[in-house]
Amino acid sequence: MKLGGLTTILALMLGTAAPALAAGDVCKGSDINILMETVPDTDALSSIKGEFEKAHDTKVNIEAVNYSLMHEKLVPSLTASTSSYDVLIVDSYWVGEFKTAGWIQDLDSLIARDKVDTSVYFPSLMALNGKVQGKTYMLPFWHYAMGILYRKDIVEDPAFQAAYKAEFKRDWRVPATLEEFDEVVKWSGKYKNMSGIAMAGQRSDPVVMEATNYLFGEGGDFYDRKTWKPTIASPEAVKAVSIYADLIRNAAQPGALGANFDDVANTLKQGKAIFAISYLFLYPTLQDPKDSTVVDKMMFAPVPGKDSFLGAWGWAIPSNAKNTGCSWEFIKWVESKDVAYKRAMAGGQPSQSWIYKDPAFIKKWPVMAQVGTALDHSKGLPIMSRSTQLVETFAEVMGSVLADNVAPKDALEASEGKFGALVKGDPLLK
Amino acid sequence: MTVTTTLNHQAGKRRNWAQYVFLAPTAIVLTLVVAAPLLYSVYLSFQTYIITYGMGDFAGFGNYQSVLADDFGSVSWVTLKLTFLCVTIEFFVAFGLALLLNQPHLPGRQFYLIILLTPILMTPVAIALMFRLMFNPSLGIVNWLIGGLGIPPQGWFGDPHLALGTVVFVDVWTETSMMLLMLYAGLKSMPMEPVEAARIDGANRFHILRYVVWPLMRPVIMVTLLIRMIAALKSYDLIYMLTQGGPGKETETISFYAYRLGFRFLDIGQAAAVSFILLIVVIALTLFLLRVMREN
Amino acid sequence: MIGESRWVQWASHLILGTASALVLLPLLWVLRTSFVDKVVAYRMPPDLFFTPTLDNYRAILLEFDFGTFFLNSLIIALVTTVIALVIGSLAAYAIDRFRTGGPVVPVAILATQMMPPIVLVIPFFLIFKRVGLADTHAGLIITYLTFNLPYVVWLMMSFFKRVPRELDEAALIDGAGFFGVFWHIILPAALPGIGAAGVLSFVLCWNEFLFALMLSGQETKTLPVAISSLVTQQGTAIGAVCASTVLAIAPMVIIYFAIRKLLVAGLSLGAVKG
Amino acid sequence: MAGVTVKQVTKSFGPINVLEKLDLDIQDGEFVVLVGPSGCGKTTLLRMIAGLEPVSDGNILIGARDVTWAAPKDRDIAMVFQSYALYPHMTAAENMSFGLKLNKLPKKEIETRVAEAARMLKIEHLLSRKPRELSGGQRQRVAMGRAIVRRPVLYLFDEPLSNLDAQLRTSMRTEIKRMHLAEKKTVIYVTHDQIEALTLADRIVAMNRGEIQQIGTPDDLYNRPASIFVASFIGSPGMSFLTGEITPASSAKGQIFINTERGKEALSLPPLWTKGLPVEETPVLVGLRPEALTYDPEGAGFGLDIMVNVIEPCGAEVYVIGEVAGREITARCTPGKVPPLGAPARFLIDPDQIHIFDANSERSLRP
Repeated sequence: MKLGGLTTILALMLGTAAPALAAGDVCKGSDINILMETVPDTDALSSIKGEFEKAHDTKVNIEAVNYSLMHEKLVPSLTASTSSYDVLIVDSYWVGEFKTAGWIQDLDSLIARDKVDTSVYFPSLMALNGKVQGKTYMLPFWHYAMGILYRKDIVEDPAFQAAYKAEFKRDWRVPATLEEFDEVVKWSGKYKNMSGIAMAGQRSDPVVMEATNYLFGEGGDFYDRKTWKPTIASPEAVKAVSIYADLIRNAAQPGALGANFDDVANTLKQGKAIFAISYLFLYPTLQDPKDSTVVDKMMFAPVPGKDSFLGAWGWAIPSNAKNTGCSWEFIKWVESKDVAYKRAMAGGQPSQSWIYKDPAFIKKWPVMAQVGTALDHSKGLPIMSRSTQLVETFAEVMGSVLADNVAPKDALEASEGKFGALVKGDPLLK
Repeated sequence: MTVTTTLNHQAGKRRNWAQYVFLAPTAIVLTLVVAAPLLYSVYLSFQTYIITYGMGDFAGFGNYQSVLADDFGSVSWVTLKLTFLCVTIEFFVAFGLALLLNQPHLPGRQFYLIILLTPILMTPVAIALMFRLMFNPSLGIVNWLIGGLGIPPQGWFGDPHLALGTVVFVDVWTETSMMLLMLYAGLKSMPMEPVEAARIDGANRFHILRYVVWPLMRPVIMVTLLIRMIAALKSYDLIYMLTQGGPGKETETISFYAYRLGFRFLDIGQAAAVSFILLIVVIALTLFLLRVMREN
Repeated sequence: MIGESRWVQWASHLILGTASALVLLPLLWVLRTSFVDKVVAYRMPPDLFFTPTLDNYRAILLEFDFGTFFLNSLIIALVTTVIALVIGSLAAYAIDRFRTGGPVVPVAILATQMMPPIVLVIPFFLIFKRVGLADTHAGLIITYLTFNLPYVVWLMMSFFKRVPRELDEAALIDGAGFFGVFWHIILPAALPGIGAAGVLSFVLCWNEFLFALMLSGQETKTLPVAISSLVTQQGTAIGAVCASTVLAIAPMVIIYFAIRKLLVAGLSLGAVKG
Repeated sequence: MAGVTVKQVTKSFGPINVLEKLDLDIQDGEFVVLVGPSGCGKTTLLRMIAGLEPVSDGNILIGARDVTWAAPKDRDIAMVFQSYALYPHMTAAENMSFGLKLNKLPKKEIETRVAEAARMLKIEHLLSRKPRELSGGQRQRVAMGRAIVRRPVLYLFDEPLSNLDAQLRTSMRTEIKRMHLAEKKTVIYVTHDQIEALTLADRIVAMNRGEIQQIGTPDDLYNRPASIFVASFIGSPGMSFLTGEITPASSAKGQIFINTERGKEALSLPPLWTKGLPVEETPVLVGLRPEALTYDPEGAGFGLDIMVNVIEPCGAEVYVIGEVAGREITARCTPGKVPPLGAPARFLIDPDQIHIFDANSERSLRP
């Protein structure tokens, strides 16, 4: 923290001197290195980063890697004396860890100095991936709202709907509870003689991100977020995990237990599954005729049940950044209305709420109209110092249920102690 | 005369001294790059050190107790199974192929050898990706091929019952070639006279294999097996790329467990403890290997 | 062999042929996939006829910075191999000829080679970030010496063992000094062995993953790490993976064919005959 | 010009003394052969003289110079190895000139010397070949050439002919002898082949189990062996030994008893032996070379009845191998005068050609 504080003071000093400097000078001679995930938002940014380079006479290097590598690549850099990265994108569940470890800077003074308007963001995103303990450490970059991706062409087929009515004695509707979702998926897979659902049961991240939707959908959670007592063995959680296990065993594509989102997307793209509970950001790739056989055949609906799981990414400046002024310049630029809008139009997941009201945007990405609802009924993982370990621990539980056939109740109860250990002594939770 | 003797004495000494100069660079480098980090690692294994919180207190055997109580048993069992299956299968395949390739009058054996040795060149990462592509349950060619034989599609890496076996298959594909090379070189350097003598004594192929080749090759075989076993115990790349230890913990090895503790849980103390236990096992095996090598 | 029944040959060809096919077919499949786009790559049953595309190669060469990663791998593998060969063969000579340091030294060196990399990567990770070696070529070169150097020492020891001691003695009597014997006699006599050791050590470094994964960064990423990062959540760039696999193996294959004889000769006994 | 002096040299490997307090004086220009069975320490001694093996104790002098601790290159010696030890990556010419180059001789001089040696050894046409392209005999010549061009004060040969076939061995032997006669340099030559020792040496050093058993001319060793070891090692076919004993009574009469088929028979010794006979009762071995026995069915004098088991014709002579009182014995006959196989035959002994050894100390009783 000492280092972080020092850098902040330094940044403030730089800040007071800033008016004398032209904006372009801050970045002179220093490149901007960013580690990013290989997702459409990264592509969207890559296509317009030239503007910033031109304006500030600098170079923006984007290192795009597989998600599972990101955290492992960031930690060495952040713990080093100077960072290899000048701007960080921080996943929502790394926030607590990065804050506690003192790896990211408090941005409030910079926001105040340059009068950056943070009210343009969805409040839920700001809470999830902006502020920690009242201080702003990040500006939301994009979110990964999740929901049901399903085959519009199949479910809207009259024959399908008739069969559905015969089976369930009601008109077709998108399932509203997980129990209903479970039934419908299993039945429709059998009816169409294909996989009812594409799932990603691989550990750690894929299975956790997916199963957390079921957990939240049933109204369960990992902890009581006031007392931080584990609630992971609650009846809701047991129900959620049971449904998840039922689906992966009885309705998912073969090998779902070893699949990740890549496989989910590919299964959908090859027209081999009807449903999926997955990321909305997959949508642009489902619409890519070079990759996909289901162009214009997919639709999006919110996760059935209570809440869906929401993740998000935010921009942050590492405490050990080489040139804080330039990093901040870049964040300001990338989150400026103009640039945010361009990124959105290129297939990104905007975090600023006004974009979703833009007719041209909705016209280009109609499925985005649903996002508002999704964000309203969603919550993120608890913000705690060891939430990356929370993901690992939950993945272990899911693994023992799915692979070793431990009864959900037993597995969840057995894990309570581990969940308890994770929050012990956490400075963020006091 | 006395003076000459002393001078000459020094000359003799100089030769002795030079050998240390020859050994020194390697000794210094290995001390710096291996011994030093190793000692540091031992030190870390007795500390409470979670990267997020920074260095904590002295932990005593706490880290060891935690990992032994936690997953260490399960990952050891997986490592053991994996090592045993891989090494056994690879040995029999490689030894069989080496024997076939060692028939002096078989046309095309050089051609076979070239092909069979290619996996040595490939990075396990690429191999893993290649097989993930082919074993992909819904999109891979393997399920399509077995579909032609009337077998329903399998989950392979995602199926708790098949995952370990599929990993073993990939490992066999990858590592057999190295074993083949060692055994083939061993067969090539084996004296042919005893084999010829046995042929004249009326031994058939099986007899020759059992009573001549096997005993003559025993030292080479033992060393090859042990080297491969030690390598298999620490295997990491394939697991990382193929399954990340899943499904569940079906394919989680000690190395991967240590990695996960260190770089996912950021618990350096526990990770160091696990890796240190692994090290002890490997050192024990290495010493055994050396004894075998000395005996032969 | 004389008196060998025909079926033994047929059976040999059948088994060896099957094994070769099992090795070769996946490689050919990768080669094929590197020339198709994703829809074709994932289509089952596979198209026998397809329009080959160079898009994957174009993508990895132009957008993916393949050249940089290739160069990183090359620099690191080459430098490590050269260092290991130079100091390793000196040490191997001292150990083989003079038992320098006693029987403990070869044991210690072998034990080093057997060291699981995971044991070392944790301390390296912590030390490197403190001394600024993370994300540098030098850092990776240092770590690669941990497995490379002992490997070379052991290989070279076995090659030197096959150089008859009388050669040293003849040279000593001919007037060569300690270093002269090594330089003029032992090294040239063990040349095939050095070639084999060099290639094997190069391959080892070229394919290394764990150290590179944890200790390299954008600037120093090696090919295996780069390839592994092509697997993304949003879609494995399967064509690109295959194309880069092909390009990563290509130099190895070329080396392999160039020095195949040397390799087998170096590894089988009797390479160095007086 | 240099002789070699080995003074009280001890060599131990760990706790085992291979050689103990060994003394040996070799004159300048002398051809000395160290002979003995493998493991007797002869090669170790040679290697210590060469400087390839450190001396545990004692001193070695070449000429007047103490070279005990001198490096091999500083001893002015050349050595020919059993395995030839040709540098595999160099041509024959390069092999020969390597040492000269290291000693920084002028190029011209090197060429002259190599050419000269090549001519002498008849290997001019092989100079550009690598060792693997040479036959065993040719390699041997190159190895010799490598030694010759150095013009050392001392040549060391370590079983140089043992890897050659019989015919080549004989001709190379002559070659080496000729070289020595021409150069008059000191040569120390190690072999386990007694024929080589007898044909080549000015003096032979017979060694067994790290001890020098006898030093002498070939004639000394053949005709006056100092021990059972030397007696049985030198000569082919080897000496046969019969058991016997000396009693105080026989000693006084100048007789010994030999155990024969008929029991103990007394043999009267020539005056040469009688002076040194022990007076107390002593078990002895009586050594008989094949030529000491003559097949003579009717002859008078001391004789033995030998049960003939094997007959080996060898051209100019025929060897008869038989048995006397359970001990094997070999006798030489001339063709045409050979006893029948499978029956006892009477052989006369020439008392001047017998050797008597103390059965316990194994030393000769020759005064």
